[in-house]
Amino acid sequence: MFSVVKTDIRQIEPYSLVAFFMSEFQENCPIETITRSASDVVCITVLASQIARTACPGQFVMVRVGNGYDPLLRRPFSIHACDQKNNSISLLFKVVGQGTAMLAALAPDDSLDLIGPLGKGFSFGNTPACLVGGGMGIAPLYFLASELAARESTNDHHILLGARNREELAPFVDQFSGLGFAVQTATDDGSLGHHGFVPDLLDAITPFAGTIYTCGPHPMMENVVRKCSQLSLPCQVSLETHMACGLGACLGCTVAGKDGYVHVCKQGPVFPASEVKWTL
Amino acid sequence: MFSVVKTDIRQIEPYSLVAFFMSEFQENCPIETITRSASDVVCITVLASQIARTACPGQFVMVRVGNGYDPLLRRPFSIHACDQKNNSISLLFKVVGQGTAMLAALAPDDSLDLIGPLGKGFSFGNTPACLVGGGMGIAPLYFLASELAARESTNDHHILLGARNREELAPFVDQFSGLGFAVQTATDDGSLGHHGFVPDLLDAITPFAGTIYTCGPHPMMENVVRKCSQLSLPCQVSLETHMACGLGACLGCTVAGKDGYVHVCKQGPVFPASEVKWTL
Amino acid sequence: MDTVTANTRPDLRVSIGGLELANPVMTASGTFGYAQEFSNLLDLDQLGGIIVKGISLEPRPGNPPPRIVETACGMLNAIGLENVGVDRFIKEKMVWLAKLASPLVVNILGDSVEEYGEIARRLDQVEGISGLEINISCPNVKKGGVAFGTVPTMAAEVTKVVRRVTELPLIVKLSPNVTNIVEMAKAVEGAGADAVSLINTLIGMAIDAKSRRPKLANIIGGLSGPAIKPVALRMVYQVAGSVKIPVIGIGGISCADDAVEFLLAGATAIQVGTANFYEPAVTIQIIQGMEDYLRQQGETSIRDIIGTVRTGAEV
Amino acid sequence: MDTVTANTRPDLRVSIGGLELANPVMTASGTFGYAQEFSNLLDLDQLGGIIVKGISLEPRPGNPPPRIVETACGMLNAIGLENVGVDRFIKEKMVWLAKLASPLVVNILGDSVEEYGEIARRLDQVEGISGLEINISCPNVKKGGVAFGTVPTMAAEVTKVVRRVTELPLIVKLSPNVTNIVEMAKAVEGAGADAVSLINTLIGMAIDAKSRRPKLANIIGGLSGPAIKPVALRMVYQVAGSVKIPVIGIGGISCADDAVEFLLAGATAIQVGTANFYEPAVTIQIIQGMEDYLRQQGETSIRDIIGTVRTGAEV
Ligand SMILES: Cc1cc2nc3c(=O)[nH]c(=O)nc-3n(C[C@H](O)[C@H](O)[C@H](O)COP(=O)(O)OP(=O)(O)OC[C@H]3O[C@@H](n4cnc5c(N)ncnc54)[C@H](O)[C@@H]3O)c2cc1C
Ligand SMILES: Cc1cc2nc3c(=O)[nH]c(=O)nc-3n(C[C@H](O)[C@H](O)[C@H](O)COP(=O)(O)OP(=O)(O)OC[C@H]3O[C@@H](n4cnc5c(N)ncnc54)[C@H](O)[C@@H]3O)c2cc1C
Ligand SMILES: Cc1cc2nc3c(=O)[nH]c(=O)nc-3n(C[C@H](O)[C@H](O)[C@H](O)COP(=O)(O)O)c2cc1C
Ligand SMILES: Cc1cc2nc3c(=O)[nH]c(=O)nc-3n(C[C@H](O)[C@H](O)[C@H](O)COP(=O)(O)O)c2cc1C
Ligand code: FES
Ligand code: FES
Repeated sequence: MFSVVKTDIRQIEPYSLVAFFMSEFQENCPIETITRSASDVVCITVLASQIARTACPGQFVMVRVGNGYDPLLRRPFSIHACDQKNNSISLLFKVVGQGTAMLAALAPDDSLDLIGPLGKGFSFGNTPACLVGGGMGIAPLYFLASELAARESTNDHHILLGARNREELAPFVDQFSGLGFAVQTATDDGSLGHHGFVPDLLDAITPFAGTIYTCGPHPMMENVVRKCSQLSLPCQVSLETHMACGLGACLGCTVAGKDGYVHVCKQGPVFPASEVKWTL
Repeated sequence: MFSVVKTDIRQIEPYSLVAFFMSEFQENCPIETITRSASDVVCITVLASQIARTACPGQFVMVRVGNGYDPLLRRPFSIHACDQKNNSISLLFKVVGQGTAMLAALAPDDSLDLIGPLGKGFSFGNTPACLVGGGMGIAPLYFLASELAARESTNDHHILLGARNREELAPFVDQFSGLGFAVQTATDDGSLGHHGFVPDLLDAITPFAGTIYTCGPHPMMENVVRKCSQLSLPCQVSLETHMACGLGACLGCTVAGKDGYVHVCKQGPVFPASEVKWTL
Repeated sequence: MDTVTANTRPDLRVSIGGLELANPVMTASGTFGYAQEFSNLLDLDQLGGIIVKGISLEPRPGNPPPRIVETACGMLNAIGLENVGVDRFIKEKMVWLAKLASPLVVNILGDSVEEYGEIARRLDQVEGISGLEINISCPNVKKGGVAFGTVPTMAAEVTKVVRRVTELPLIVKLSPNVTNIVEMAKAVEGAGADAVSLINTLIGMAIDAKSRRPKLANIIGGLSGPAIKPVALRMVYQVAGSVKIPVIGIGGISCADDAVEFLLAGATAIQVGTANFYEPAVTIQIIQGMEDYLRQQGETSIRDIIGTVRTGAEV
Repeated sequence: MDTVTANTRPDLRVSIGGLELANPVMTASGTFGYAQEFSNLLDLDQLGGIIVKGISLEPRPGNPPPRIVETACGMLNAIGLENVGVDRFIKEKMVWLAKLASPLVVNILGDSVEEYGEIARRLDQVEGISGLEINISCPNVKKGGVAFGTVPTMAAEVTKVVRRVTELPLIVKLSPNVTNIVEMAKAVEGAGADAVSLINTLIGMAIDAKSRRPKLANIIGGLSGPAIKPVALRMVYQVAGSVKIPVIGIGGISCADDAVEFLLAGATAIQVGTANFYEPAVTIQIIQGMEDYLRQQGETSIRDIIGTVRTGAEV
C-alpha cells in the first residue's frame, strides 16, 4: 500500500507501466452508506474488496451511472477513503450535473459498478508533507492524510484546506482533525479561517522543506505551483480532465505536459508539478 | 362523466373533435401509493385533480419516464381507476421494458408528469354490457366496470377475464368482485377457471343481446370480434400502438381502419370493431 | 453594450428574410400537427412561429404501420408525409390557424418541380400564411427517385420555381444526408431562397432481432431527437459561415441551452421538433430560458449573440 | 436446419475475406487502445478479432484538449489520430500483441496515397498481423484536404495502392458523411478491398453556452455511440445489398441484440467501439448473447442469420 516509487517511472514507456504497477478490477459494489450534506456534497461508501485491497492515495475509480445510455460514460471519482479492514472505499463528490445527481439519489440497497483502482496516485516524497486542498479537491487528500497518519506523527505535517464558505469546509476540517492533524483553513467569504485563498496559507508555513501535495480548482493549483517553484519545493498535483475510459485507451484525457501531451488517466492523475505545462 | 355519445362522432372531422369533446391537461402528479405484485404488475395511484375530474373509461394518459432523454418518449397507459372524490387516478401496468421498469422503481415521495385524459374512451351502448379482457388489457375495463356498477345493477352484466395463470388473474378477479360483479375466468394453463382462452367464455353467455367491450392482446380481440360479427353483436375494442405524442400531432399511431388509416391516440384508442380492419 | 438589470426584458425579436418573429423559437414541421393539437397545453401565441405539417398537392394516406420507433435518445419516423392535401388544408385548417398571433409557415413537398410550384401558387394569397418552407427531402419521381435535397441543381430548380409564384418569405429546408451541406445551401441561396432551415432527419433503420423484421413497415425512416443534435449543430455552423441569408437551426433541440448553442453557431432562429412530443410546453420553456441566458450574459438582445461562438484564441 | 438443444454450442465462426474469426465480435479502432489496456478486464483471447488504434507513418501528437465530450447517448471525439507511428508500433506494441490468440487487424491512415502505401508495406511481413483496415476518413493534404472517404475515385486509389503492397486481408473502413454510401463501397470493392467496415463517426459539434466556446478544441469531432446506431444500420443494410464482399457493421453496438440487428441487415461481423469505454467486458457479453440468440431462434450457425432480415411480406 502507498508504495514508495524509487525509479522515475516516467522514463518507462507508459503502457508497460500498466503491467508493472497496476491491476484494475471491475466490481459490482453494494452501497453501505450514503450521506448527503447541506451543501450538496455526497459521500458514498461501498464494499469493494479488490479495489480496497490495492488502492493507493490519489488513485480513482470510474463509476457507471444508471443502466441506460444517458449518461453514457462512466464518471471519474478519486478514492476519498479506503478501509482495508472492512473492504470498503468511499467516494466524496458534489452534485454538479446529471451523473452526480443520479448517484446522489441512490440508496443503501443499490449497488455501484466500479472500475479501479486507476491511474497513478501520490508518491511519497520528502517529509514533512504539506497537503493543500481546495473544494472537492480535498476528497483525495483525505486518503493521503490517513496513510500519513498511519505512518508518522501527524505533528510533522501541514494540512491547508480551503472552500467557498464554512458550510462547505467544516465537514472536511472535522475529518482531518479526526486523524489528529492540525488544520489551517481559508474561505472565500471569510466565514471560516483566513478570508482569502488557500495558497495564501503557504506563506505562513515557510520556511518549509518537505513535499507539497495539492488538489483543487485549476487556478488554485496554479497558485500553489507558482509558490512552490519560487521556493524550489517539490510539488505533486492531481489533475482533472474529461475522461471516456480511464484506462489509457481512448486518448481523450490529454493535458499539455512539459514536453508533449500526457494522459491524465494513466500517467496521472497525480503528476510532479514539473511535468505539467503551466501558464504561470 | 362517461357521457353517452349520441351523434356518430366519426362523421365529424377528427381535429374539430378535439375542441368539442376533449381538453387535456399536463399535470405533475404526486404518487400516493405504488404496489408491485408477484407477477411484475405494478399499480400506481397519483393525485391528478384535473385528469381525474374529466377522465372517461377507455381514455389514457401519456407518462414521462425519468428526466433524461433515454427513454425519450412518454409511455401511454390506460386509466385503470379514477377516484373523483380523492382527485386520484390509478395506472396498472406490467414491467415489459426499460420505461415500465423505471416507473416500477418509483416511490411514494416521487411524482409523475402526466398528460391526459387522452383519446376517445368507451361509449355507452345497449345494455347489458359484456366486458372481455385479457392480460393487461383488463386494466381499462376496471374503470369501465366501476362506472357500470355506479349506474346499474351489476347483475345485468358479464365480466369475462383471462390471463396466463392464476397468479396474474386472481388480483383482477378480486377487484371486479369487489364491485359486486360475478366474474368468469379463463387461464392459459387452467390454473384458474376455464382452461383455454377468454373468448371461449363468450359461448357460455349467448344468447346475449347487449354490447361487448374488449381489450387485450390483438389475437384475443380478433377472436372476440369474429364471434361478435357472427352473432351480429356491437363490439368496442381498445387498441394499442406505438405512440410518440398521444395528441394527434405526430401521425405515428396509425392502424388500418375500415377505409384508410385511423390514428389510435385521437380517434381511439376505443373503436367500434366495425371501424377497424381485421384479418379475420 | 447596455447594462441589463434583472428587470429589463431582453429583446428576443429576430427577422428571417422578411418574416418578423417575436422570438427565435418555432415549432418544426410534422412535430406540431396543425398546432391545434397543442392548444390546450401551451399558449400558441407566445411562439416565435409555427410551421405546420408538410402539405402536398393531393392528400396522402402515408405509410403503413408501424411508423415510429424509439431509438437511443431519438426516434425514427416513417410517417410517409400523410396530410390532407393543399386544398383541404386551406379549407379546413386555415380558418382556425389564421386566428393565431404567431406567424404561420407552411411546409410544402412534392414529387416533381411542378407540384412544388403548384402548391406554392395555391397557398400564395391565403390569409394568415406568413411564409413557406420547402421540404426538399422528398424523392423526385421524374428523376428516378433521387431526393431533391441531395443534388444542388435539383434543389435550386425547386427553389426557383416556387420563388417565381410567390412573394412570401421562402425557407428551404435542407436534408443532412449529403456529403456537402454548404454546397446545397449555396445552391438554394443562389436560386432565391430567403433563408435555409436545417436539418431534416438523418436516414436510419432499426430491426427487431426476435422477429427479424424491420421495426418500421417502410424499412427505413428519419432519425430525430437529441441523438442528432451534434450533427445538426455542425451543419448549421458550416452553413452559417458560408451563406448570407439567415439560417434556422433544427435538430434535437430540447432546452434553452441547446437553442442557444445553435444561435451561437450562427442560426438566427431555431425549430423544436421531437421534443414537443415528450414535453409539449418545451418551446415556452426555451423562450423563458433564452431570456434568462441573455440576462446572465449581460446581453440586451438575442441578435447580439448570433454567430458569436468563440472559435479562435480570443477567449 | 438441425435442431438445437440447449446444450449444443452454436457455431459462431465467420470468415472475412480470408480472415477467419472464431466469432463475429471485434473491437473498433481507437476504442480499445492497443488491447493491453483492457487485458485485466476481459479475456482478450475470446474476441473474434482486435483492431488497434489507427497508425500513421510518423508519430502524431494528436489534437489539443479538450478532445472528448459526452452528448445525448453518444460522444464526440477529436483525438486527432494520436499514435506512436508505424515503426514504434511494430517495435513496442507488436511483441505483446503477437502473443494474443485473436486475429489482430491494424487500422492505418495517411495524408496522402503514398503514405497509406508505405505504412502497409512496413506492416506487411510483421508477425502477428492478420489484416489491415484502411481508415479513409482522413483528409488528403495533396488534394486540398478533401477526405479520401468522400470521393469514390480517391477511396479507390488508396485501396489499389495498399492492395499492391500486401497480400493481407484488406478491409476498407467507410465514412458515413456522404450522400451515397453504396457508391463508396462499390468503388473500394472494385479496387480490390476484401471487405468493407462501416461506419466511422458522423461529424458533429457541441458548444458550451456559458463560455460560448466549442466544447472541443478542434471545434468539430466524430460522433459515436448508441445515438448513431440507426444511421449505421441503415448504411450497412444498403451496402450489404449492393456489394459481394463481406461487410463489417460498426456504430453504437452495445449489446447482443444490437449486434444481431447488424448481422440480420447483412453484416458478416461487427465491431464494438464506444461501448468498450463504459462497459469493458461488453464484447464478451455480446458473444454470449449471440449464442443465446441462436439457441432461441433454433439456429445452429451464426452464418445462417446473416442478411436474413425479413423485409417483404414473406413472414
Ligand atoms: C481523476 C478525477 C477524479 C475526480 N474526483 C472527484 C471527486 O473526488 N469528487 C468530485 O466531486 N469530483 C471529482 N471529479 C470530477 C467529477 O468526475 C465530475 O464532477 C463528474 O464527472 C460530473 O458528472 P455529472 O454528470 O454530474 O456532470 P456533467 O453534467 O457531466 O457536467 C457538469 C460539470 O462537470 C464537468 N465534468 C463532467 N465530467 C467531468 C470529468 N470527467 N472530469 C471533470 N469534470 C467533469 C463538466 O464539464 C461540467 O462543468 C474527478 C474527476 C477526475 C478526472
Ligand atoms: C392507449 C394505450 C394504453 C395502454 N395501456 C396500458 C396499460 O394500462 N397497462 C399496460 O401494462 N400497458 C399499457 N399499454 C402498453 C404500454 O404503453 C407499454 O407496455 C409500455 O409503453 C412499454 O414501455 P417500456 O419502456 O417498458 O417498454 P419498451 O422497452 O419500450 O418496449 C417493450 C415492449 O413494449 C412494447 N411497447 C413499447 N411502447 C409501446 C407503446 N407505446 N404501445 C404499445 N406497446 C409498446 C414494445 O414494442 C416492446 O414489445 C398501453 C398502450 C397504449 C397505446
Ligand atoms: C414524426 C415526424 C414528422 C415529420 N414530418 C416532417 C414534415 O412533414 N416535413 C418536414 O420538413 N420535416 C418533417 N419532420 C422533420 C422535423 O421537422 C425536424 O426537421 C426533425 O425532426 C429534426 O428536428 P428534431 O430533432 O427537433 O425533431 C418530421 C419529424 C418527425 C419526428
Ligand atoms: C475515441 C475514439 C477514437 C477513434 N479512433 C479511430 C481511429 O483511430 N481509426 C478509425 O478508423 N476509427 C476510429 N474511431 C471510430 C470507431 O472505430 C468507430 O468507427 C466509431 O466510434 C463508431 O462506432 P461506435 O459507435 O461503436 O463507437 C474512433 C472512435 C472513438 C470514439
Ligand atoms: S480517459 Fe481514456 S485515455 Fe484517459
Ligand atoms: S401518437 Fe402522435 S398522432 Fe397518435
